[in-house]
Amino acid sequence: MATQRVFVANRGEIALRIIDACDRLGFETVLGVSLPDKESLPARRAVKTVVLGGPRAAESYLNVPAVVHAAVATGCTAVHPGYGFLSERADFARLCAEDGLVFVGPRPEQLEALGDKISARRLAESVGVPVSPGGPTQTAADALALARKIGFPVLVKAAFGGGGRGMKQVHDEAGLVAAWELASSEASASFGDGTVFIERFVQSAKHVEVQILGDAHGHRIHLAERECSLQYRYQKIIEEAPCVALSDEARQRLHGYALRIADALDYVSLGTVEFLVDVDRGDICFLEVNPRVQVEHPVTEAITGVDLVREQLLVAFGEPLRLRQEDVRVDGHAVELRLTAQDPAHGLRPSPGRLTHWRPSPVGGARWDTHMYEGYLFPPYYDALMAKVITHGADRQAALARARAAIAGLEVRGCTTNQALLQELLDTPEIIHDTVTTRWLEDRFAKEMQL
Amino acid sequence: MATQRVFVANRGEIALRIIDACDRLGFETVLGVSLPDKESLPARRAVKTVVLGGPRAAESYLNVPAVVHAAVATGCTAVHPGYGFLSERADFARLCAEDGLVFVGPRPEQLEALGDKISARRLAESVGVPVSPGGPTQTAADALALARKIGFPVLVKAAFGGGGRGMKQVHDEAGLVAAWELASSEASASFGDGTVFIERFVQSAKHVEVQILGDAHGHRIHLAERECSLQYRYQKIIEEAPCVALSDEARQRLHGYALRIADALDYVSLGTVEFLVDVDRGDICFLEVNPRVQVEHPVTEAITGVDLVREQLLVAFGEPLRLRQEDVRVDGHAVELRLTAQDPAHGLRPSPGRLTHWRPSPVGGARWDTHMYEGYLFPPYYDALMAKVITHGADRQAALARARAAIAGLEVRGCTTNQALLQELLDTPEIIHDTVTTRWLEDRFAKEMQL
Amino acid sequence: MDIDLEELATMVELLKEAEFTEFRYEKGDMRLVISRGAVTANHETTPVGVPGKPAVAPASPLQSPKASPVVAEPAVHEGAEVVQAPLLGTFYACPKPGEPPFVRVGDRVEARTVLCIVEVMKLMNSVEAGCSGVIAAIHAEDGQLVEFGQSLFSIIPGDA
Amino acid sequence: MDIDLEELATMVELLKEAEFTEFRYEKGDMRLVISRGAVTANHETTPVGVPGKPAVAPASPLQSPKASPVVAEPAVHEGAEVVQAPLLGTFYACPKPGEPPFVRVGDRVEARTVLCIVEVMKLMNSVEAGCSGVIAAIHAEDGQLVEFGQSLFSIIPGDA
Repeated sequence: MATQRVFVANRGEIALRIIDACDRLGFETVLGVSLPDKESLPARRAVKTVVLGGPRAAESYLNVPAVVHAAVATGCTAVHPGYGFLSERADFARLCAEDGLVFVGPRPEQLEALGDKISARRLAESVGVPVSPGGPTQTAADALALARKIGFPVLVKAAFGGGGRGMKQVHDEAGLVAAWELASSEASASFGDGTVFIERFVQSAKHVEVQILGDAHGHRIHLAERECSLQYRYQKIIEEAPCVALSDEARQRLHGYALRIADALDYVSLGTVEFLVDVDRGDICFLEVNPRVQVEHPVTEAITGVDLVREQLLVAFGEPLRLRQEDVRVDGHAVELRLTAQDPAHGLRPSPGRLTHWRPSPVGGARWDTHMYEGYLFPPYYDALMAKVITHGADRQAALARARAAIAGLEVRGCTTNQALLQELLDTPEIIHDTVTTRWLEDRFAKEMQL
Repeated sequence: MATQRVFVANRGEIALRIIDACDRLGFETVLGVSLPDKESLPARRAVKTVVLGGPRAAESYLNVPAVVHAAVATGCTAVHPGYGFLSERADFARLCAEDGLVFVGPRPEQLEALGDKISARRLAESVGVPVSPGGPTQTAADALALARKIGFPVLVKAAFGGGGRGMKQVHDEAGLVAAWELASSEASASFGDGTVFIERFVQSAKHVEVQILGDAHGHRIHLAERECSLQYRYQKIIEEAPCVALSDEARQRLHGYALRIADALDYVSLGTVEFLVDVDRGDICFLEVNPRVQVEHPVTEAITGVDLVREQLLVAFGEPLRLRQEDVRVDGHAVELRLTAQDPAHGLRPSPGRLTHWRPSPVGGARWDTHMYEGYLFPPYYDALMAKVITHGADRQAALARARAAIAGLEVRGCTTNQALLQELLDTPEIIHDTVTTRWLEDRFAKEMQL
Repeated sequence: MDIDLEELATMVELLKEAEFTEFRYEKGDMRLVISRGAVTANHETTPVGVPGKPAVAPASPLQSPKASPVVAEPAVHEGAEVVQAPLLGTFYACPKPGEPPFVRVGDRVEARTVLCIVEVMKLMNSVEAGCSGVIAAIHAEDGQLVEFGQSLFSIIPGDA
Repeated sequence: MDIDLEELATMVELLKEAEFTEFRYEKGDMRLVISRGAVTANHETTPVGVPGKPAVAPASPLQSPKASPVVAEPAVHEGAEVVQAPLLGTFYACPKPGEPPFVRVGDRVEARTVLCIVEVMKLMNSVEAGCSGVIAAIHAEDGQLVEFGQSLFSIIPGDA
């Protein structure tokens, strides 16, 4: 392959991960950073670094003209958006294409098809993948009627703009109307569309997602599933692979659903199909597709041995997938802990600052994906992720045991972190016995507050 | 600590390892390279790179004036010599000190005390650590007399200049005289001293070494032992930690011996005390001390969770050791495979070349220390080490199983490597059952040649 | 500009008499070059700091594009106001290709004087001086990428 | 530099008397270039930013100290022989501090002419031209670290 020069349009640990993947493929890298990120480790590792704009993401990491201009001006052949920021923006992908830059991700039309909950659900339904009861509503009255049909409590959220952002849970009709009005006005303000989505609030379900990978030559495979039920306000804290709570039958079905959606899109690049699984009732319903590399991708790498970021780069440059479905084997179990600069004693509020001491322990079998270094000034402008600690074991208990050792061996000073919370969680029966569902942690915190 | 700027006087994977350790401590790095190494990955990762000289090590990595001059001229505060090259040169360490550079290693007088086999043995004996029967000889006649006393076969080597270099095994008096003359002339040529060392050739012993670490404040600890019996012509191929063949009693004794030697030297920095252990007879005899970071240090990191290179840097800058002996715990078992650009089909002859394909598999629990990247031109001037693959498991079999998966998952093209040999070795009963001694592989190859 | 005019006058007087095609005078950091006849090609490459002059690099400390991306900070002009790029883009010193630049070193500028254009994705953004004074240095090169916050001009403030 | 226009005027007066095609005056970071007759475009683009002229950096492509350590390769002079550093060390352009340099741009040199000294650990190594010709460019800076193989001089070969 001709030498490529990849513009990395992201920051933090994922920027480091992408730069290393490029280094190992013999690709050059140019990193676009915000002013405060000039002193970051990715800025050191990239062959070249360019300051896109000021601290606020809108001026830098979300500054589409600056990113594209910088990529072209530095002679890059491709742009890797990482996760978050511009990674799911069809307009950005299209602009890259217009300027002759390979966008490392799916095609713009695929991003569009997956960009809003309505069309994504429609797609899933069209190929017989079950979705949660609910739908889009134009008026509070519609919403009320729909809610009565599917039954309270329900989730209320803007139809456009994915993730957990602005999602609200309501338990009665009064609450619904209020929430609907707010969501609708927010939605029309931010997305120019007041459509509000109503869906059943699943009381106790596991968040299970399937890793998919496709090339430009019609090959598509899945790389098994991950479980990410341990969340706090839709932010994942501990992820693992595979999901041991699934029956083989349910697992087969899940993988099948994911591939059906990938096929329907003729999906190219790396992606994740998210589902809610009611383990007791065996119900599965489609949530959404994340058309990008996922924060928790390393747990899948650990159990399959597939370098997902490398494969994502290669298929973006048109290489056919060397992997076939039958080559994908799952070995053991992997766990990822998200160490964040958040204070568990105060509702996980962010606590940026200067890292005066950063001494992770290189215990065997633990992988640290992190951009931390001693003396680093953890900036207040972006998300709180400091490090991902990935451990692997023959089985789930072995992986958890390694995770305990790895997090216990970390010495960090200068920012308040969630280290203690992670340690506590790893010793919690619900987690040891894998009974956690997506609401568990919030309920637990709620209880603690009441004490 | 004030920001340090460390001159990295080495290459390959260990240069990368040192640069990363410095990055994580917030230290700046300057890398001194040979001309062909300008395009190496360490050269990309260092904050600054300086070309010391031409391809031959004598012009670059062994070029003392160039290294010291470059370190001073680039404003470095310290020099890390890695392993090999200048790492054991007392004259170099002294020159660094004179020019105000911290030498990341023991003090010059300690390097001198350990630099030649005679004084090292004397030191060991002085603190009651057993050494192998043998000693220095000035004439072939002395040698003959000594050999008769200790019995054939014996090992013949120059007294100065450590490692396996120029070591010869002789089985009879005729062979001894010839070997002695050669060794002596070589020795006086290279070291200006014709003294030749004669010692008993141990037929079946394990190579076991103890990791020691000391600070400038009189704290000294050991970090358990490693076994490196699987060697070919004194080049280690597979290393592991701990050494499961040792009885607890023998292990205690071994660690005690190592600390005794460390104490006798008031040893500062990282070091390895090497022993030959006759497992059946329970005999232990001292071989030598390697006063530097060892190639196989990661297996010790995996079982103890201690970042040895980080600790080595910190004690070099005068920080007291935070670790106490009681903090050092051994968890599970770790194995390291040395992937080299050597052709097993032709007596492991070097086979440098352009890496057209480099696709390691990120299987869980495997650590890759490597400077390889796709398109890298593997140079013919230096040693053949391409990568170290370190795996960890709850026990030895689990670690070996991971190692098999990791090496099997590697796709490499462009150089002939010893990958197939490593895979074969991992499936060999002698290795699975840990009966290997230091001569085993050579004998095995010898047999194969005869077939 | 502390030129000793008397000294210079004397020198010029003397030089009138002397027959030469090139006269160079160096003293400490002072340097004088006077040529007669055709300007030889190599004059472009003579003085310290001609564009692309590589030997400058080792002079700077550990300033890789990493440590401070793309540019090392320019030599400080005491009391100079440094005009920085308000956004990332392509630096244009001239209104149109071929035309003379907006400003040259030594030019007097007012706060509203346009110094250059920074273009990002076909959008032209003109950059104004922001203060009145004299251009002491131009730190960016025509047609090159400038980063957000990169130093473009140094201006010695002061009114005419 | 703060231009004193009066001073400048006086100077220009004086220079009227002098006969020259090019007049260069440098002191510290100040630099004056006055030319008569054809002015090479180069003068516009050679601003005051003398030492460490930073705007150069963005011009170079992906040339970090990594890609090519310490220095980018110098602007090529067609047909010029490039004299490289035979070893790493400190580059000295002059036999002794304060003395004039061994050679200047424009100087004619022979194969055995000493161009500079590269010092490593107090050992002085003189570097010879290796060919006869005219010095077209000097790529290293006095007193700075030069690497093994780094370009030091460009010589346009040719005999007198």
